[in-house]
Amino acid sequence: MLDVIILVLDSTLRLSTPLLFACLAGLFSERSGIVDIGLEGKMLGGAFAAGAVAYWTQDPWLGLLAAIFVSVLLALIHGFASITNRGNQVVAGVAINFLAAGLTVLLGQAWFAQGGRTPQLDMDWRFSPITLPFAESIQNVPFIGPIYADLLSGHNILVYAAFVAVPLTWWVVFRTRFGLRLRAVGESPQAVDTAGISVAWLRYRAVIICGALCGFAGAYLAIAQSAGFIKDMSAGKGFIALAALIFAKWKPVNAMFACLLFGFLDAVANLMQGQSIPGVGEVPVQFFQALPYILTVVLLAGFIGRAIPPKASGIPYVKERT
Amino acid sequence: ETIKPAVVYDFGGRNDRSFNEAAFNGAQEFKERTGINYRDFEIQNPSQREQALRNFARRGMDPIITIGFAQAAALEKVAKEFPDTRFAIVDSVVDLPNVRSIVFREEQGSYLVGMLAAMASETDTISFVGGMDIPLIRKFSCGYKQGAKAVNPDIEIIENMTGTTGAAWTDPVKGGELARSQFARDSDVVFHAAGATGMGVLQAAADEGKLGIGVDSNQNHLHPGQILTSMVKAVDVAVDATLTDAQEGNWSTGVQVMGLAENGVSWALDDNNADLINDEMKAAVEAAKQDIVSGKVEVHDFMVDNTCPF
Amino acid sequence: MTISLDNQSVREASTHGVAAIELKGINKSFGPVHANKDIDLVVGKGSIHGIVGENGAGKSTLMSILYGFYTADTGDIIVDGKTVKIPDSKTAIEVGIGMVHQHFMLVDPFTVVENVMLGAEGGAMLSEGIARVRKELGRLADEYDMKIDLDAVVGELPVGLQQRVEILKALYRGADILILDEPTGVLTPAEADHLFRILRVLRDEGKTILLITHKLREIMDVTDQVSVMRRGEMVASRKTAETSMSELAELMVGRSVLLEVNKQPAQPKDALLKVANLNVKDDRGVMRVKNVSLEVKAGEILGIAGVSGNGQSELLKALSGITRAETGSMELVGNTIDLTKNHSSSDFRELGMSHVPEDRHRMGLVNAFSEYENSILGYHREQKYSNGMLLNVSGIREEAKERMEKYDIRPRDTELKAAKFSGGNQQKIVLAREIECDPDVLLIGQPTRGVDIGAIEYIHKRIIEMRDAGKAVLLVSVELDEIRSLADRILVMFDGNVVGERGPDATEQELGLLMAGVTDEAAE
Amino acid sequence: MSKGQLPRWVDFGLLPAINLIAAFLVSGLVVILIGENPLEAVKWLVWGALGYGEGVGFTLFYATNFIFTGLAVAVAFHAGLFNIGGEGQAYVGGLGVALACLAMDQFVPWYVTLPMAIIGGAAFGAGWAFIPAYLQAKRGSHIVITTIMFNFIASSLMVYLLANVLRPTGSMQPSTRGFEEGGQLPLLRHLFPAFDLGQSPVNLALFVALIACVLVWVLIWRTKLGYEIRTFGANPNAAVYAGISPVRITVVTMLISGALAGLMGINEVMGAQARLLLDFTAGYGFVGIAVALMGRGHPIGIILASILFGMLYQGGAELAFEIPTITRDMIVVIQALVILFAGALEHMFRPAVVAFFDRFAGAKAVA
Ligand SMILES: Nc1ncnc2c1ncn2[C@@H]1O[C@H](COP(=O)(O)OP(=O)(O)OP(=O)(O)O)[C@@H](O)[C@H]1O
Ligand SMILES: Nc1ncnc2c1ncn2[C@@H]1O[C@H](COP(=O)(O)OP(=O)(O)OP(=O)(O)O)[C@@H](O)[C@H]1O
Ligand SMILES: [Mg+2]
Ligand SMILES: [Mg+2]
Repeated sequence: MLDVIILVLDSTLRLSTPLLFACLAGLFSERSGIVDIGLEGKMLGGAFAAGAVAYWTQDPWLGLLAAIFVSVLLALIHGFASITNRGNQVVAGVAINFLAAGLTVLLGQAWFAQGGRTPQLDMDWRFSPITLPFAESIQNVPFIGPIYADLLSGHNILVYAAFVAVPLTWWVVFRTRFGLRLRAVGESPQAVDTAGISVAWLRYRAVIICGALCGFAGAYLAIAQSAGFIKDMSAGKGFIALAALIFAKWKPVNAMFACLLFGFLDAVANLMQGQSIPGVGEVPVQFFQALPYILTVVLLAGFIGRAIPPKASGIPYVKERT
Repeated sequence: ETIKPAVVYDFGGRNDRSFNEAAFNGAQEFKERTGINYRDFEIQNPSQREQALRNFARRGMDPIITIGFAQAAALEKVAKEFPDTRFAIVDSVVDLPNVRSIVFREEQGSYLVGMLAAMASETDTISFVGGMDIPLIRKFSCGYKQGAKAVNPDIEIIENMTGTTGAAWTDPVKGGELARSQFARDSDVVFHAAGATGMGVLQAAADEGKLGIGVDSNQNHLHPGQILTSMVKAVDVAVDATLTDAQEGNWSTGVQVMGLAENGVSWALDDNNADLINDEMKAAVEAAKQDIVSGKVEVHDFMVDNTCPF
Repeated sequence: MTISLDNQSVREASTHGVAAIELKGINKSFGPVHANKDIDLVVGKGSIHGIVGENGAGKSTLMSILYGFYTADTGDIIVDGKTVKIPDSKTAIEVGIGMVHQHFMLVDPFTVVENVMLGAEGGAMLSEGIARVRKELGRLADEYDMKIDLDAVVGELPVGLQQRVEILKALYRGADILILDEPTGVLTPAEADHLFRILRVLRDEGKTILLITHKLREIMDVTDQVSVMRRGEMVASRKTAETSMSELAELMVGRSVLLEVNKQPAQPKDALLKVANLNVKDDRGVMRVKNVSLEVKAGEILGIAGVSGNGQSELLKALSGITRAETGSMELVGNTIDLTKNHSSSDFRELGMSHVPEDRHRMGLVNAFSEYENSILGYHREQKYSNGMLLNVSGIREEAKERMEKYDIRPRDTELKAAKFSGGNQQKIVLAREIECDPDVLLIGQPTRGVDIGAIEYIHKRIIEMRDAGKAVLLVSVELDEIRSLADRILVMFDGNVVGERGPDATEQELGLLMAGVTDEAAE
Repeated sequence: MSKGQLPRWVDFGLLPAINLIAAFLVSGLVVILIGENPLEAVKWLVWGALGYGEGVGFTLFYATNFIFTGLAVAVAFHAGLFNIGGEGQAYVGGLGVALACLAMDQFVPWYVTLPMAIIGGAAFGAGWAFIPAYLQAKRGSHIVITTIMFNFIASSLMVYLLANVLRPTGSMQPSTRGFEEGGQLPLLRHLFPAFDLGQSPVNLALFVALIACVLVWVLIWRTKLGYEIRTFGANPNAAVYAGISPVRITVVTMLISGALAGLMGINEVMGAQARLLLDFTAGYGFVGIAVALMGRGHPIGIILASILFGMLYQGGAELAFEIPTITRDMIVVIQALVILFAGALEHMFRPAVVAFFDRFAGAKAVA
């Protein structure tokens, strides 16, 4: 039984990681008042850059940097549209998603001629699993051993980074000057403005952080979890991350639990698929595939209550209305 | 004779790591060999199927090959409008005098790799990752199971499908995750029929020191020594042959069934996996192949009755 | 009389003391609206300088320019003798200007400390600044008698305290020049008095204060100098000691204004509204109205006085069907209604009740809608506005146009968005709608909050007319003057209870004590 | 005309045109990058979309889809609800249309089937929107999440039904059987042979869509319900003050929104494909978000935005067809740039244009 649990939880960690990066990314953006349905596109753009650069340089770290760079670039487009030009943030997000979907394949095809894929990466051009200290020696200790060695140990560095990013985000948002201003600007940009702080620059910084974190998510997909970029490989994770963010009521620690929950539901669904349930018998696989989404809706209806977004989110900041 | 061939791919597109890509390779091969250029088109939504076929037909392209079962309805319409144009469809049957229908016996090839998987497995547990739960994929999985059970009736076979949206074919992360969850449940050989999602399946197998089985084209080279074999579905050969037939005046219509006998499906053996296949395995598979070709062994086709008894 | 810039007094102000602020030729347009036209203004150092003017005269705009929130199209700002450019609020803060905006610039979910430190954190880590803020706030609170719970969430504080936070924010930043835009609009007389005491202390310490208000009495009480704006222009500047309320009123409006309400004694008839045993909780589950029973007769105005936040808002919401009560029933024009059930406010409207809500922006109007669409809000289901399922748009426009004439709503444009009307005119739109439906019972909350004196005069007249037409009027207001001049009977609410009833001749002191919770029994 | 104001023709004509030109200029750069002639590309794009009858037909055909999904998003938006679930609602709506067609096509002519198909599509689409709407209204579950979830759930449901229940035995394809005559909408090329619409699938559903536009306009701006919807969307407090029930408005609006999305099935399922296909929605539901926002929630705007996107889809296909190096991904990039420049960056050129007009107007006044 323990090994089944560990198996599911292990899978949960891996599945939650990209969601968590993207979710925290969204947190920075939306806390600053910029609604972001472009997480998907930024992630995808980052994944492509990671795949391409990791292949060229044979170095995952440079791949990660490239992912961050590209993702931040997309974030800046989003920012330029919604901060500087006061455009519709949702439309900008939709545009980013389309742009990333199209450009990654277009450039991928032009550079590698593999149908938008990047060439397959060798083991050591990727982020590979890390064995935590003593994992082997305590492997056989009952209970603790498997949990440490099989569940906690043996992930790649980005998985750990994602979970380190949670307290870090919490600290930045709730314990630093930047965080205070970030929270303020999402609630009341006028208050920030009249306090002598530039609303635009603050929001740009939030959007840039959002891009950087999406870069991590993308790099994880392409050069940690997989061995290269594949067209559309973000496969809707940006939207799930967005859902997780709302679920988490825009709070970092909640975000972690929300992402873990989504990852867990997914992992369980993977495990349950094709197994017959006692008393019910064989259940169509589609049911299990839909299960995480159904459970999300049930949880949302039952336990979460109203999620109230930062008050100014989605509204471009204008002082003088004409 | 110079011909003006055209190819219409389905949703997955020219480079889907699956049958569309195989078709592309076939056309490419033909082009390199004969120097005859071809045109192609990747559809983006259902309405473009008809449109693309018609556009090619109008421009006098001939023959026109369409890839994928989903094109059948569109082809049926357009082929009637252009009775003098030669058409071919891969993976479905369109019963018209100017259409060649090419269907593959995926279950036969899958049967063979299923046998190999069962023989290679040390845990007596093997697995399958499909893209979407549609009849075509069931066809693969059913043959695979039958083959495995033929070797070891008690073998455990885990079966997973990736998703229900188009992303099911392009989600290597999910594919890898499904494979890992299968490995954790003791599977040590995994066969995928999931397009680009399968990249993640094979990667996971390589990462975890298990064996993967490729599909459609020979994927053994992707992780040398870690891919047991590939169930090759010779769409490329079929496309090349169809074009060649048209060029050389050997065009024929009707249904072309591409099974083991016709080398339409096969299992791949090359330098990359030579060490994984011992003589005993090789002998067993070759024997089974003969039995299937001769009709001594009947491989169940899921499509016949929509069930898989295994 | 001539209404032009009174150069004499300007020169006087600048020669008598040093000028803390000098504005020269300020112009500002918002699209087609020329909000400030060639404004000149001199504010003496260490003085309290009042600015008055009608709604939309451009007062807030001018102050926002001084504070760097808007930038002027042309013109110079001279602070302490030096010409400065104030492109943003940061610069304004740096040159020592602080501002309490008409609509507070606070972050609702933040605590008092967080709000005060925003923009003046004193280091990249919050922990560094927090202690300093607490200490400094403690000192300021003591010095100016401005106690406040530093860890309270600002959005949950009553407006009076929210304003205190705004003032503390400015003082914490070391403002020498403090701008207050309609600070007393939301305060009770006692709170306002307290504020003025603080302002005097600040002045005596040498700080300069700019005060915008619609209440001329406050101008007379507290300012040293007063400037008058009208339609974007600065029309006069006077020493307070040398002017009078009526002169100021005339300067503002451009005609003479009646500052007293003229009315005959009431002729009350049968009760049209009876409320028994009402208890109401707010959204957070706190009991805000406790055992209130009251009745309003036809032909009388019942005034509810009280410091804001003592249950008046919840009372109005429960009576108008917006929220459900815990206990209580109501008899409305002979119909008994159980207020503990869910009701729709339109049900009550059908029975003859209409309601001018306290907060026109949040409730009474849809800012994004045009004037004519706002003119049927709540009445849109009525027969006369519809053709079957459809709205009778031309009929509605027609009627809206008539009402604009009748109520002198400016500009006369039924297509203009509600947001584009000035506060007084917005209030008239709501009043016109709620009066013209010819109700039997009229609930009115804060009818003249933030409204200029010209409009107040008009609004008061209409309310009296309603009474004289035999309607029952329930008036809730935090303005004691208003209550005393309009109401025929006055109930005072404190902490959800009705703590006393008085006639219209009750003195301000008497009512003030009741409003502070000193009840008749306690006083004995 | 006063300072800072623009004449209507500039606001609604010149500015959008400048935005589009900017989008195409940037697209042109991408075209140059991949070594093709951008003018050539524009030529094929425009010709493909508008240059000949069949192209126009296809453009209108796609526009029909976008009108339905755009209206769906817009109606919800007027009530302040962000319905991201158009894709799922359209998918399930297609099921409703298909069931009506399957049940009736062998027995009655199309015009008898059509009303039932409309009811079926609308009812199923509305049904799929109902649970998110109800949960939002009663439990405060965020409608953005629930509608996203329902998109995924819809695709699971539809794969199951198409692969296991509705698929005729022996067919490889996860789809229903093809409909008979009685389940097929007449194509416009048959109805109006005078117009050369080539072989395009544009069909009677176009008129259903246009009627829907008129009805939506009447609903939103001329009915009491529409007044309540807009009030609730613009100021929920004022809505309660006016006696408008938030629960009722939320549910009713989402039902209408879902029904409109569901009607997309009339065009795709009953009109073009004459069968229910896997993934027939092909992302039209998501594009509907951009269409609705770019059309500013107004039916006229939505029609124009739909035609623009229809042109991009059809012209793009033609472009990809004619210039093989320009793949469908290039088309996606062009779409992205159009959404970016014409949608998100719509205000970018405004200040410059305003300045130009101010100076121009000023100069004239002096002269
Ligand atoms: N942000 C803005 N955008 C556009 N126009 C504005 C804006 N703020 C003010 N205006 C215009 O400028 C004029 C002056 O407004 P302002 O707020 O200065 O008036 P005010 O004197 O403060 O009025 P009140 O007494 O109602 O507060 C108004 O008539 C209004 O039309
Ligand atoms: N968005 C806007 N566009 C145009 N004019 C505006 C806008 N917002 C406010 N105004 C104008 O600014 C002036 C002042 O408005 P302000 O926001 O100070 O509220 P107000 O009218 O004083 O009402 P109150 O103080 O009761 O809230 C008004 O004349 C109003 O017409
Ligand atoms: Mg003001
Ligand atoms: Mg005001």
